Amino acid sequence: MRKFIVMFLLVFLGIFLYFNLSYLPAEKMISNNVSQHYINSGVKETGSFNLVTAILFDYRAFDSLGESTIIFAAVSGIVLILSRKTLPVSSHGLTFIVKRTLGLLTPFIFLFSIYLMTHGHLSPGGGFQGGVILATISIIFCIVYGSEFDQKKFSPQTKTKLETGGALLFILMGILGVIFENGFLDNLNLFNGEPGSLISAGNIPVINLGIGLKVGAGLAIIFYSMIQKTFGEETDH
Amino acid sequence: MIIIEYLLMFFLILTAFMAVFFTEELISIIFLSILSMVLTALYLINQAPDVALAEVVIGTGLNTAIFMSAISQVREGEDCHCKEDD
Amino acid sequence: MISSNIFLLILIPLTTAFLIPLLDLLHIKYRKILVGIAGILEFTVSFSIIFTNFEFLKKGTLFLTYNLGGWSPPFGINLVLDSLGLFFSTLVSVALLLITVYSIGFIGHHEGKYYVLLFLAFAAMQGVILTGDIFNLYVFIELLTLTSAPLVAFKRNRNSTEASIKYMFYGIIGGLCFFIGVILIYFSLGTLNMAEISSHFTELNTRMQLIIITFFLLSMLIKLGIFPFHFWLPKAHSACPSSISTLLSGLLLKIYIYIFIRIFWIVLDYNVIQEIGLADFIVYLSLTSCLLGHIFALQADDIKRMLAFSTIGHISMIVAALALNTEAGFYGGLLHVISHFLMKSALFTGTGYLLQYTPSHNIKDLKGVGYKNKNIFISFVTASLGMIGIPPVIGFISKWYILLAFLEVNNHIGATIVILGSLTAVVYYFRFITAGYERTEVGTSKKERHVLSVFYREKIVTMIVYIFTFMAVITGVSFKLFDLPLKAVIDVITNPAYYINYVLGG
Amino acid sequence: MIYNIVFVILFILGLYTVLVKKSMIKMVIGLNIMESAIFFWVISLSNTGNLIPILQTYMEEKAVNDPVPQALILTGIVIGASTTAFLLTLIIELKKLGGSINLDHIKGLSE
Repeated sequence: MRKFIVMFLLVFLGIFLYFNLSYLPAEKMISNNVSQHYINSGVKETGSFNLVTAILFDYRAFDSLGESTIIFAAVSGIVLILSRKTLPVSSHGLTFIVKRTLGLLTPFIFLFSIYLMTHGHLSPGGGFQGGVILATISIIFCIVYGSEFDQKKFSPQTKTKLETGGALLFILMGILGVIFENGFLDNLNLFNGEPGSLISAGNIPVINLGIGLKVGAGLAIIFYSMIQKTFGEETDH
Repeated sequence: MIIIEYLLMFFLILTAFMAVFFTEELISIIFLSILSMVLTALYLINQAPDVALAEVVIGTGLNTAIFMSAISQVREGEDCHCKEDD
Repeated sequence: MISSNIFLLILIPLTTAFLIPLLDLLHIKYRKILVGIAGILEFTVSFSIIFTNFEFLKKGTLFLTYNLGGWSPPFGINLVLDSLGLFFSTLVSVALLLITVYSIGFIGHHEGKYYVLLFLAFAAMQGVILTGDIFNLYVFIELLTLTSAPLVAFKRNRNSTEASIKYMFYGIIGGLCFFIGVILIYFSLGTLNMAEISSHFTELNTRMQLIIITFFLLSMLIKLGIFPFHFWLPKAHSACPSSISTLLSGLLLKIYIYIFIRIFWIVLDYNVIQEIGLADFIVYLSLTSCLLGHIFALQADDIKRMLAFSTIGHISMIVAALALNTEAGFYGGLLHVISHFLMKSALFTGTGYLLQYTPSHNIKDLKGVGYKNKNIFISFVTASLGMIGIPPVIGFISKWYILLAFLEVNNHIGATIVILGSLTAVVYYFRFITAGYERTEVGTSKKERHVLSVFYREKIVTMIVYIFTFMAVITGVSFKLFDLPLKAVIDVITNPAYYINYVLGG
Repeated sequence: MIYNIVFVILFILGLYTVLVKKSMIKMVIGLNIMESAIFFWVISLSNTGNLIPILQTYMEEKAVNDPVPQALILTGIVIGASTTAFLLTLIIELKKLGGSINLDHIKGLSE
């Protein structure tokens, strides 16, 4: 019965939504708006060919700081909730063939993630995407070799260091912007090469690298905490 | 191109319905990851390579892994079926 | 005034949160020193902003901006601190110091992650208050949800985990509604800057205005816990430790009230809402919610649940007073923001102390606590009298102004509900007060609950309770002190043109 | 417009899942579908038939798509992933604490 009431209400809501959305104006009301400005002078002002990266890490870099803080909050929350006395799950992993193949593949995955992070201003990609791929290395280690191996390779302390280090690098870049330039998170004239070369776009590659490490380590911690098997209540209170 | 886009949108809705109305949760999650793949293709058609890259690594890769690990631990009636070691 | 350092208000808690895990790898003892220093630093920065700009504050022309990344407003993200922002920002700074000190005395386990999440929540609150960009506001709202939900589940028993799941589901759906609103604004106007949205919003067609307002309203109703969407609130606010209840009930809902004011009065035009006819809807919905909150509080046997239901009643009352869109309404509503913050914080911190000496939260187990902990219970009684609306405490004054605001617009239903709420409050607070003073012969069994009480430091905790109660009484006597800042705040709310001119023109 | 239809269908489907389905995992799936619906809708609206917002040479005058919605959606995707991960963690924790993750067995959540 409840199901049908909800369904009826939702159909009503859908019709309301559809008919009102069709009034969405085709043209934006402010004619000389921000996106026009970004397209026309984005490359000149930031030195980044990829306009999405230019927006994410220069014009609206504060959003990216908030976004990486959200991942940090999620990691802290997950570790808080799942931080019982834990032992790593020791699945023995998959077969020899898979292990061997993955051993050959891992450097390339790593290379790809570093490529995505450092070429964020030139091609699609950036810190977030590269970071997630970095995290998948850890995830694949957990699945293929068992999580004990993963823990040996990257201990939780290392991951924590990488995570907070990446975030602090971002904030440091912001503070350097206050000292040397006009404001917090201002683009430094650190690498002011010709736009289009790898060493260009101010500190956008540095921020990308910081965010990549932060996101990668954070998501690896999340996955690692979630697959752990817990043993009883903790004893420290 | 427009036909491919319409087809993909049809698949998008189809996979969403599959993900919702299958009772087995594992299948739902597989359909969710297929939905993510379809969405990636749609983003590419709509000229958004950055978003497509993010969707493919997060939606298809990470989300599926997290959902799988969650499901393996919360299945009704059975404990975490990871092997104990001591 | 352009190159002010208001970004420090966000940066200090944020950097502290990032530093805590690194410091934990060194030694655990440095952590408490760091959080203490950060709390004092934030307080100092906040008050130095007030004192250095006191003349502008007196004239009511306080506007501080900061352009992040050096980009001028429509292109980058800018931080704006006007009188309205300063009012809430000071509230957050005071609360940060007091809640941090209370936590040092109160929380005994998993402190590392606790302080990280607490400081991230404070950074998010300052971010919400300062930001001048609507998408940035969405990011900070999500950050608020994602930092407060783990804190709700902090006790890690079944009840609190369920509460946290419920809180997350409501929070995410509220956030998505907000996101749709932001997207609709971007696609119809082509900007994300609040001042620019504000100057062009009235030119949109009516249907677009209606749907944008609907989505923002839906989001705010969910986040504020107004009647049809209040189900998450009592459970979330009662399942966590008292320091977090103080944060959620005393402070977090006020931040959502700030967003409510900022969105509906400054970013969107409230006259449009009145023309559509949604203003009356908001008033009567929140009045219904107010009445229901007080009635539900009657049947709650759990003391923290009772306080949470009373929060629903008071927050709805504030929203109803604000939605009247008169100066008296703003005055009463904003004064009640302060008074509810002080009294609810006093009640929750005091309750947290009292519950250390009782076996459970239930009213049956509270019998005789008034004799065991005399001073704390007296401050509990004082704060409850304020909640009811008895003269020396500030609760009386703010309720009085709200009542006057309702009578001014001849809204007799509203006035009746405010009085009825107070009368109901008499019943449910006195249930607990009489239970506290009930003589019991078996009350000698000192069965302490060992939930949090390992590093439990009594002196710090009691000091904070006394400070909150003392402030509630002192501000009640000298409430004219708030006359000047409140006038400045009302000036900002009723004249969005100042905001637009200052951000875009100056 | 077809994008609006797809958006409304997916959004309502996700909301239906959250409101009606009893399994919490299904509810999280519903939230994910709602988020995907919004992201798809925004990206489709931002496509005005021009090129991708990555310029190839310096100071180029070229008609490209609006890059702002793409940046916003990129942010949104990351936020959505974090919230999903946290919600699933809570569900695992609830199961481990002996609770049921089926809403039929929890009276508190559907009151």
